[in-house]
Amino acid sequence: MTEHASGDSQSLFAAPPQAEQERMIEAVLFASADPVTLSELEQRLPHGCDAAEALVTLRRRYEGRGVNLVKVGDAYAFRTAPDLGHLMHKETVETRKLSRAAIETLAIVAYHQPVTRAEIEEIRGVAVSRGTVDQLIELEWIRFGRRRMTPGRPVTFVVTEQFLDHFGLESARDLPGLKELRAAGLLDSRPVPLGLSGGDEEDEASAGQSELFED
Amino acid sequence: MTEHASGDSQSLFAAPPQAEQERMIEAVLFASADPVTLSELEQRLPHGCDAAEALVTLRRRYEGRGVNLVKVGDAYAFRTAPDLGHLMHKETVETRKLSRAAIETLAIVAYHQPVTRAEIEEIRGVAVSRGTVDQLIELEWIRFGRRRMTPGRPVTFVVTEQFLDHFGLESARDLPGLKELRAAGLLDSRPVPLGLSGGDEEDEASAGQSELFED
Amino acid sequence: MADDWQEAKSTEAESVAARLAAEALIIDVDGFEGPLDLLLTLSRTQKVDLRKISVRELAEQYLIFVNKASALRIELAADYLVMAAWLAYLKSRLLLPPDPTEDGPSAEDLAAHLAFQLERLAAMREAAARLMARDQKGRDFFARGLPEDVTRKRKITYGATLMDLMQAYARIRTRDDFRPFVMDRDHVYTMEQALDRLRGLIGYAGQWTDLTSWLPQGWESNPMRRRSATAAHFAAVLELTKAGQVELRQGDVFAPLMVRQREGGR
Repeated sequence: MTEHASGDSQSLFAAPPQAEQERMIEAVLFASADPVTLSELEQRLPHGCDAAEALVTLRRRYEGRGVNLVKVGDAYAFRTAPDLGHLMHKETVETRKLSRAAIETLAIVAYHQPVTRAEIEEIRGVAVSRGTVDQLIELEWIRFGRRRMTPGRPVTFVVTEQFLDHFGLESARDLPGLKELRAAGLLDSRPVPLGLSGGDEEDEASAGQSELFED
Repeated sequence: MTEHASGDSQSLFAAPPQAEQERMIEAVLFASADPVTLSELEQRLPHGCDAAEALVTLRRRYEGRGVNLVKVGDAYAFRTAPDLGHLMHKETVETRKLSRAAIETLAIVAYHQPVTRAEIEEIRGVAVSRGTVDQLIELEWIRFGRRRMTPGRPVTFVVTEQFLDHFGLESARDLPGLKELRAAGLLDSRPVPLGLSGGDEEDEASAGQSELFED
Repeated sequence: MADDWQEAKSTEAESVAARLAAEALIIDVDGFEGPLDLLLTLSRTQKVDLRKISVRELAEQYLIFVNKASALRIELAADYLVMAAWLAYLKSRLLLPPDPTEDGPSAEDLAAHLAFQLERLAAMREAAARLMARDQKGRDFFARGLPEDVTRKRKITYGATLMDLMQAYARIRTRDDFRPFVMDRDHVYTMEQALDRLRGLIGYAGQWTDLTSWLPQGWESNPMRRRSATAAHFAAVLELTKAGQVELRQGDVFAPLMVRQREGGR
């Protein structure tokens, strides 16, 4: 009974009708260049709004249009339809060319996350230069994740929301070919047989990427 | 990337259908940083498009929505519906960099928590002004922790949930250690002006978090 | 006989082909990102599914490559040589019948793991290519070009990034790294210092004098200081000899260095 009290003052005014909620979300998302999280949306909308529901209808409304409503992690944003990219060369930002090492490292982090530096090196068979990791952190495509609970407690890397946003992914689960790779056992972390060169240490018993994608 | 091939080949023969033209204009206006004039639109659209006509229908389509297609001088742009302007307040928050003293103090709290003011001063080698600590508390990035069970029972500082949230950390333990900072190239070898040095009374006695990060 | 000849000819042709392939690879040696990358490229010449690859054959190809590189005097990085040594070992173990008394993974396990590593690397390459081929923001699709700021309600928040935080911490901690470095200089006697000092002293060296007797006070006993001062003075004396101001003499290897002012030297 008492819990209602706090909400009462606002709920004197009923939540706006569904169509109005849609308009509001449309306006907020349109105005922002970055994805807006669901919780932020709800903070900005009047009390009592159900942003999640309005988002569903809004998303459907923009299907097939020149601008689409996309989901990025827990956030939402309007983006131009990918097939119209050719009209936009004026807006194209010349991005720094990534080295092959950087691209591969990025892919390994994305597909194997959370992943330690030693594991990245094990997969690529060469040392990962600090510049490479630096560059990916600077681009805000990868960040530090939880420490691995193994000897040395190595730090791990995971991909960010900005990464998802940049590559138009709703979540890391939607990475291309992820299912097939996992089915083929290529995302397992197999223990290195003793006596094998290369892999330094600390890469046993990794909890593994799977926990992120499983459920 | 791939789909537009069909659009291109179409443009060799006939202008895209009206609905497609609308999509294109929608995308161009959305992505452009400035209002786009009619002639500019026509240059960017495939040959044979009637931008003026498509604009009329597009404008009608957005009537009453959260964003409207408006004419600015002789150019066109999407703008938030005037009645929803109040939702846009949050977009205008100005972010300033923290002062060097504040960021250093924050870093010491994060890495050494729980840490007393005297310990912070020892590590930084300079007095910590009241304003600095107050600012960090006001930002809700640090808060008072348990009192230290030493003479004087000094109060300690720890970082908050909001801090973890802001910096995208799951726990303060996930902060990279010195070794990793060095590997990431963050321990640059720029000497610090003399006179700032904090004497050699290292504070290793503090049972803080530091041992976690020391290599 | 004919069969033998036939066989010899075909293996010769094979080895020629292998050699040519190896040479082509060597030209490209800078293009490889480490031994695993090279192995992956080599494995492509087997034209089989990576799961069916012959690790023995692959080891052979790799060793040919490394030999070729050394014959052409191309310096390979150490990890290529480590891999070569390991593959030679693996190859020999694959040829021998398994030793039941030996602990640890069998040669087949090791070979299987190598094949797995190659397959995984190839898979990640492909995944990376597919990732980069996706529609990308700022290239294929676009964010709002004109984020709106309608009412300018100024609210100041203070922001900092994780980078700022880590850099700040790094800055504080490196301060400590630098102090000992400055202290180290206490034990370093520079050649400039020695030169200055000797210029003032050579006037007194009419006789042959042992260089070590010229070391400054406080620099003779502590071994670190002594070494540094000796080196500095030796270098300074060479400098002065070159300038024709002193003469230098040493009776034997490791014998004391004798110094004397040169007659008529300026």
